[in-house]
Amino acid sequence: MLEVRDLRVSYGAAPAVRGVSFTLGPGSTLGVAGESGCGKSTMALSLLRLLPATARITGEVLFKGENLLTARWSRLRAVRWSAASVVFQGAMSALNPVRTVGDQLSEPILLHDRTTPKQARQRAADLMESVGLPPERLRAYPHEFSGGQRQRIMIAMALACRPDLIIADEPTTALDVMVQAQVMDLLARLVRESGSAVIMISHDLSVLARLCDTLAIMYGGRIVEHGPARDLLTDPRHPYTRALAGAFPAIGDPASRRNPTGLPGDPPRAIGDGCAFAPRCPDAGDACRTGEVLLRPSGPARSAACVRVPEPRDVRVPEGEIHA
Amino acid sequence: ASASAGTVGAEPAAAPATTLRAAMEGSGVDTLNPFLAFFNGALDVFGLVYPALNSLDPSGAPGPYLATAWEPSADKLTWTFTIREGLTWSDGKPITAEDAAWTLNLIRTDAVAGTANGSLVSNFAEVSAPSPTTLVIRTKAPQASVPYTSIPTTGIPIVPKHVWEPLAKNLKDAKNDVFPLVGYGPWTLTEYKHEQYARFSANKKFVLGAPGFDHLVLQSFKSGDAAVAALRSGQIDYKAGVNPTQFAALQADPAIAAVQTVGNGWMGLEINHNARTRSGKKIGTGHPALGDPALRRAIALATDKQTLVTKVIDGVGQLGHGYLPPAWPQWFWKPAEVTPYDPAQARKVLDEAGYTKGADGVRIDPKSGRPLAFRFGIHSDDSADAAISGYVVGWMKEIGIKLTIQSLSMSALNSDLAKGDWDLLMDAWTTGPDPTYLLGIQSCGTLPKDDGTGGNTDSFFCDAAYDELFKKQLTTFDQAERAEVIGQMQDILYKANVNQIYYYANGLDVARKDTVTGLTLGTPDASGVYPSQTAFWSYLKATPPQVTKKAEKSTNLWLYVVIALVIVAGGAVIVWRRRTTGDDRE
Amino acid sequence: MLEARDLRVVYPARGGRAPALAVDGVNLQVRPGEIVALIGESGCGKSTLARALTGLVAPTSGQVRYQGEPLDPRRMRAFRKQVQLVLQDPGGALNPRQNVFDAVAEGPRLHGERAGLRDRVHTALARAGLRPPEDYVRRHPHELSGGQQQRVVIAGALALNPAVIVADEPVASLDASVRGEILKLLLSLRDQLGLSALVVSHDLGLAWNIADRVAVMYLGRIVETGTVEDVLLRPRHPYTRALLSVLPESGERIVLTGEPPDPTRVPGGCRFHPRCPVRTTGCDTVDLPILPAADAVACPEVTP
Amino acid sequence: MSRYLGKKAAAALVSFLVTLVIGFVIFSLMPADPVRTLTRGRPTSEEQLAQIRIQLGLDEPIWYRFLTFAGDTLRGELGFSWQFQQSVSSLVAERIGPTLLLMGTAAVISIALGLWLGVHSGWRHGSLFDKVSSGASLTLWSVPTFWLGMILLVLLSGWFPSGGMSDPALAAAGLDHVLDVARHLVLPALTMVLVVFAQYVTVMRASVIDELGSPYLLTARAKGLTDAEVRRRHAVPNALLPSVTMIFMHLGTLVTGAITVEAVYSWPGLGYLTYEALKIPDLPLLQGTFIIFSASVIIMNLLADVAYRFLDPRVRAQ
Amino acid sequence: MKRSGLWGAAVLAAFALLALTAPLYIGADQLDVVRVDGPRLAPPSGAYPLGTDLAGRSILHLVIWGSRESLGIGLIATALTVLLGTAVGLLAGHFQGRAGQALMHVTDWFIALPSLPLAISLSAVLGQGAASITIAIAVTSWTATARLVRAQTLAVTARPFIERARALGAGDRQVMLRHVLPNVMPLVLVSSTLTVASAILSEATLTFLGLGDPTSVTWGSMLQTAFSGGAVTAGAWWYLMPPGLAILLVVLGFTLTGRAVEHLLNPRMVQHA
Ligand SMILES: Nc1ncnc2c1ncn2[C@@H]1O[C@H](COP(=O)(O)OP(=O)(O)OP(=O)(O)O)[C@@H](O)[C@H]1O
Ligand SMILES: Nc1ncnc2c1ncn2[C@@H]1O[C@H](COP(=O)(O)OP(=O)(O)OP(=O)(O)O)[C@@H](O)[C@H]1O
Ligand SMILES: [Mg+2]
Ligand SMILES: [Mg+2]
Repeated sequence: MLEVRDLRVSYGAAPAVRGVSFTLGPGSTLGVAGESGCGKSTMALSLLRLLPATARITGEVLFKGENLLTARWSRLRAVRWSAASVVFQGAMSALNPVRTVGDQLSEPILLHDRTTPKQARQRAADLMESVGLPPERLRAYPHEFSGGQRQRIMIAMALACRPDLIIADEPTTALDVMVQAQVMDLLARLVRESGSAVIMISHDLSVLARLCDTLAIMYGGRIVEHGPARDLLTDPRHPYTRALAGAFPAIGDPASRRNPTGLPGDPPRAIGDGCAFAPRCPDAGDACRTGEVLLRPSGPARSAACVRVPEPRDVRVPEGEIHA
Repeated sequence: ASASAGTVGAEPAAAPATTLRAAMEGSGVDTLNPFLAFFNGALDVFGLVYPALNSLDPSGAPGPYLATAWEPSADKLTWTFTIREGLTWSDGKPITAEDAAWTLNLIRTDAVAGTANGSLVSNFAEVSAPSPTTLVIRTKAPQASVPYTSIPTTGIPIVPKHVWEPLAKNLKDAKNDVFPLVGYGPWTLTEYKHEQYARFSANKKFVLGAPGFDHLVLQSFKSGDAAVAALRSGQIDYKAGVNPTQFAALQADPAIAAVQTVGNGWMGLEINHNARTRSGKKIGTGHPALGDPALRRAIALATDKQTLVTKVIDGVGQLGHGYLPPAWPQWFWKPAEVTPYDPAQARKVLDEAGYTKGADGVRIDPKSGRPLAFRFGIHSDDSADAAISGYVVGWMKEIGIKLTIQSLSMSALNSDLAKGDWDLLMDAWTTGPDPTYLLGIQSCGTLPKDDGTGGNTDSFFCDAAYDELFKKQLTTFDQAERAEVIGQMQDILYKANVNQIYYYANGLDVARKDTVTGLTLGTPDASGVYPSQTAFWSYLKATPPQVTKKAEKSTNLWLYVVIALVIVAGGAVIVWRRRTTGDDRE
Repeated sequence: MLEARDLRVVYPARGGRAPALAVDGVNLQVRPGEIVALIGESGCGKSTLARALTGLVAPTSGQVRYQGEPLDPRRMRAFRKQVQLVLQDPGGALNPRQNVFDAVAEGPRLHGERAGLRDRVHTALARAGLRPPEDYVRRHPHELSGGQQQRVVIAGALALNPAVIVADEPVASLDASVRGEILKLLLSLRDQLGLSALVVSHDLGLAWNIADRVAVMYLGRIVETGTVEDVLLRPRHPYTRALLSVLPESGERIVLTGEPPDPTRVPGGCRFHPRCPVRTTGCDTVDLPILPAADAVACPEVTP
Repeated sequence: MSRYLGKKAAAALVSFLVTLVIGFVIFSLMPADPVRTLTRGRPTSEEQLAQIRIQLGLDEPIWYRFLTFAGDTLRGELGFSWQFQQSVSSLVAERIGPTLLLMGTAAVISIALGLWLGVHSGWRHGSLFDKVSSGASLTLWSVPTFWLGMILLVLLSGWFPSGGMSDPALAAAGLDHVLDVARHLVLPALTMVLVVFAQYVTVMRASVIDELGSPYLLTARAKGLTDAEVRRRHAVPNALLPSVTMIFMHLGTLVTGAITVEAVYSWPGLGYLTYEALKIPDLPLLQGTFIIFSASVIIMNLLADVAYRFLDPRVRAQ
Repeated sequence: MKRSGLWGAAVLAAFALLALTAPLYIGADQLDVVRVDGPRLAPPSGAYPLGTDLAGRSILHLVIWGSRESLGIGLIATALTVLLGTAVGLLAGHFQGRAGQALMHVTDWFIALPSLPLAISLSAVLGQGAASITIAIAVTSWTATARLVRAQTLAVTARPFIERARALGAGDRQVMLRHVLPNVMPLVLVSSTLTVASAILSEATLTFLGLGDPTSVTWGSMLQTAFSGGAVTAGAWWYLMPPGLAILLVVLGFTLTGRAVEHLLNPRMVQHA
């Protein structure tokens, strides 16, 4: 359904996404993890060309066969929300503070489904109920809701036009642990019911593991490891994935008791030659510092961009291609 | 005077009504209450709408108006005015001597009523009207200027007793704003918007001749340039009193008649020479050296009045000498020996008087040991003051006198003046045909009392011989003789050098040639003219030109054009935007 | 060493709202050489407690004691030398116009200890893991990564040779990969310098990573304290259990319903009762006593 | 809400009282003997001068003057003008209409123009449109109002009346009168608009730019709204919020901007009255206009608070 | 933005240079009405590139000379404004208790006073002249700085590094001088360029209304003389334009420079630009 080929985005001269490719089937869920600034949001937003005008995007984004990167704006606008919607990071500010929730919920319905305002209201009320909020509160303003409720409204809004794809950019990051659990459970249920495909972004691996079938780990604008969620967590192949997994210790695991693990060094600012991770990599070699390191298969249905990863068999996935 | 369709008034619509439009006198109208008003704009209006006992003839002497004849008695203490019969106020009630007597008595006896004009009747002992046509004024002392007491504009306007009597109790709050005003004069005030305009219709039955226009409008402009622009664009027909720069510019305009009338005022310098009270007590912080006549003469010698005339008023005026301005030729006086512009002589005078130069080139007063450094007060709102001060400072510097300019508001200046807290001051006066008041300012009686009140002096001048002559001129009923006495007074002043008259600026009047003729515009030679709108003559005699322009098309045409343009442009913008936002990118 | 006794902090009412009972009766003790983790949901009063313990917020009632002595406002300066605060956002905690040297030297300077300043700063930087210090002293905060900034803040605290560090969410704003390194630093400071520490966090994993004891806080009160192993592996209070259950590894999830608590509207009885999955009658009426500083749990429903 | 209003109104009242005190203090410090100024060289006797002083109340002790002043002001009496021999209140009442007309026209046009330009400049900041409109507004903002007035007077006085508010030769009623006043209004209003609209452009532009980064705009775009729809439905209502306060505050200053414009064009309003009062200076009148101007600024600030309160749902509820 | 800022700075530099060096090439006798012998109100010519004024002085010389006082008043008034405003704002922002609130109330009262009428009244009271205009401007404009500084002080005080400084043992004075002030100052400097701009405009306006010293040479007084001397009627554009343009250029110069510097200092704006 969605096929991304060699997507590259740069802001002015600074590259933010440096060649990302993946495909996503209908109803499947892809989790994207990585630390701050590695290009997750940029990648996600570029799919619908929602980036500011300063961003230059190249590559291909084939959505149901149509390249969204070259589509006319009017066509693109038709796709937006009706076929692919977005749940943004921080619903506090992703909802317009001066318009009622009801207005904002029915806005895309009116726009895309060409319904009467009354029908749109009705649908909005249904949506509110489906996320566990009383429909009377459609007349309320965003600030009258708590953070968790706002995020639920955002999710309801994303489902408004029954899209085929939902892009969720850190939907629970700003929330409290308990609320986060509430929202994630809700999201998982709704996605299951609606059958939409989901791209879910987070820097918290544990959150992704609950919801997603497949995980992609990004570092320095690239996908450095990719594969089934469970496998990636229990048996990370890329050293960065390993460090990331280690940052969320399992309570009761004696290995991490009084023994926090982390990576020395800092996230990259400017990316030079070679593997972006090489400067922090505990076991980087010379090859890592000079040559490009591309994704290579690292197990059943998984791949990693590390020279140390043993290539299981001779089956080579075409360069940089992954399938979810 | 656009002959626009006269929708105002109830005249028959046979001939289109004509309107003369003039700029209101610059100061504007302070109040329409004739007992309280001081501003020239208001006095102008009263001159047009209220009668007076006398008018002014072209020589500046009293002429007939309500009174047809006026005679002093043998003892010079009683004046008898014969009042015209058959005149009526604009509300139809007859005008009688009783109206005049009531008005003058009210001013004489009531402090509030005397606010504006009390001084004119302060010498009156009694005013009575033995018959409707006879008015008798008894004065305390002989007073030659009685026929000047009630003249249009500068004198006391006579008001209808039947209208004002009920108001007399609370005169202070009488606004006099019921239109048309009940009065009598060449015009009737029909409408008045404070600080905007006054609108009059002609009194076609006016006893001294019917006005040439049907309506008169005086429009208020605070900026002279706005008024001039209005004149150029035909919004108004006449403006009195433009400044020399505007005058020069308008002279070049063929559509406009720019005429000078001889000046009725002077611009000059006051010198604080020994400020003191009536009892002779010294007051104030004036520089003691200014009491020295030699120093004052040196200042006069070092002043190049001709340059001031040329540079400051662009040559449109006369060099100043005597205390009374040339507009009133009967009193005009020229010194036998004119103090020349002679800085060398000035230096010599100073040297001889012992003012030696100090290290910084400023002379030292040998008596007080203080340098000749003076404060020089100027009116902050008067551009002529500022211009003149630049020259004076320069000239004084050349003879070793240092002046520091202090620019003060009128009110601050006046408050300093009475206290004697000043050295040199720019000053200006205008006067009507009766010089008594202006001459009186220089008499000893105007010095402040010991408690600081009661002062009405300019330079603290006080001279026994002068005071003697002042009394004499009041009792001299023959004009030639009286002029002789007044000439002697001016001579004393001239020689004292306490108020040095720089120049008499000409009145500069401008009028449109195409819309008005017959305005009494003067010529600068002073003979037989009414300076600007003296009395009501100018507006009375003005007529529309024979060949009036075709009535203007709708003056609003272009407005519609502009509105249309705006709409079209707005529409275009909207259409353009609709087009371009079809597939807008982000 | 550092101790809170029946501590209460009430923020006065503002803009029509009721006063906020941010800390509402807390006994807590940090013993020498011990790392205590203070865990709780957002808004439960953790930061307020931390500020009160460092003397930045005056307690409404109760006491802060240091080495057995109640805190004396007149001897605050001396106290400040001993107890240091490390804040959540290292970027904000550094004055953008000061370079690293000045930032670290600020403490000693404020206390008039100018002798050997350079060495002191360099040692502190080196201890905080910024080696060699010469490379860093001239830099300004914006020239440092988040992890480095946090190290500078810690170095600033170390420069005064404190005995206790109170760290308010020291890693919350840092990237996951950097987090471990900072925690390691805190551990090593305890091991090498014998520092005590109170670490405030909402992350149970952090407690597991470094702490000796844990205190779980809910709506201004501590509901459970004990050793890390006791509390995290054998949680007794229903709130602690719920917190642990939503972690990914855990089996059955107890997702609490209802909104996060609001300190301006503290419910009567047990504060947790509106959201408590095991509540019984009486929970909403019977006020619970304040927990002592010793290991304890504030739920009558669980047997000790 | 009403509590809030009450509080704000009380604060405004306090401000006003302080203004009264400041006003009085300033004006009673002024050395002035207006009497001779007022008589303007007319023949006046000593008794007359004394009489005028009594009429003007100049002989009262200062504390008495303050009490009278404060009491009168609170009763709506602003004293008695020295030069016009009339109560200041009645003068103000006479002049407030023209000022409101001029200010109202100028305000409406400049707000509309300024906001429109500001929204579009901000929305496409850095574009040619933005450069031209910000450049023009910055330049015009840097122009002294009275100078612009003079220049326009030189350039356009042939086409539009150069002074006053109406042509007295025309009837003072009917459509012709309205058009006539409109004609007179053109130059002064144009001057005001040109100088003032820049402030609104700047405020609104900055406001819009502030909103540009807001995630809710991204949401709106992601919903498939067109650029113009995003701007109109989402950006502008939000950007207006912070601007409203500024707009009202500027309105307060706009009123005082009237002084020079009215002086240049002889517009018979409050500003012109101030200008006239200044020449003497006619202290009661100056004091009166000062109080009126202060009151209008205070009221505008109050309105700004209220409007903000009303427009922003986030604070409206409280 | 950057380029316009450079232009602004260049214009300012040019004016500053002209103003400072004016005494080198404009002698006293070229401005002294007694000594000059130029024609009255003559249009521009070879001898008088910008024409002459009513007294026959070269308008070019007057404009250059006028910059000295106009700029001087603007700068001094701004210095007073910044001093007063920063002190009040800093104290009001730092001491958030009753004292600070009281201070802020005072500021609010002043803000409620309309600046032009207040300035008019003040300089009417203080008497004509540059000094009273300067004071009047300062008294009416310090509130804006105070507000800005207070807001900024509050913002800075809310930042964690202040808390850290307190935790390290810093007192009020140290916090204010070492941490708050350095972080507030850049913004104050930026805003002060805008204050200079409005001070110069105010000076011109007050002088135009007749509150200045009519004998001094400033741009405002030149315009006032031109206006009252009938230059509008005479169509003496060469008398009206130069002082007005000079004001415009300088004000614009300060504004542009100020905005450019603000951009440099405010990274958030840079992001958007
Ligand atoms: N509008 C922009 N202009 C310039 N650079 C940008 C812009 N937005 C993002 N970047 C840069 O692009 C890179 C990737 O940013 P992005 O927002 O995609 O990261 P992210 O992985 O989503 O981070 P986070 O977890 O913090 O949301 C970063 O280095 C960021 O600084
Ligand atoms: N200065 C203050 N004035 C009034 N109320 C405050 C103040 N600071 C905090 N509060 C309130 O006190 C309560 C506790 O705040 P505190 O910052 O201690 O919580 P926290 O547990 O640290 O939360 P978080 O995890 O979000 O940092 C919160 O509800 C907060 O709204
Ligand atoms: Mg992101
Ligand atoms: Mg906190």
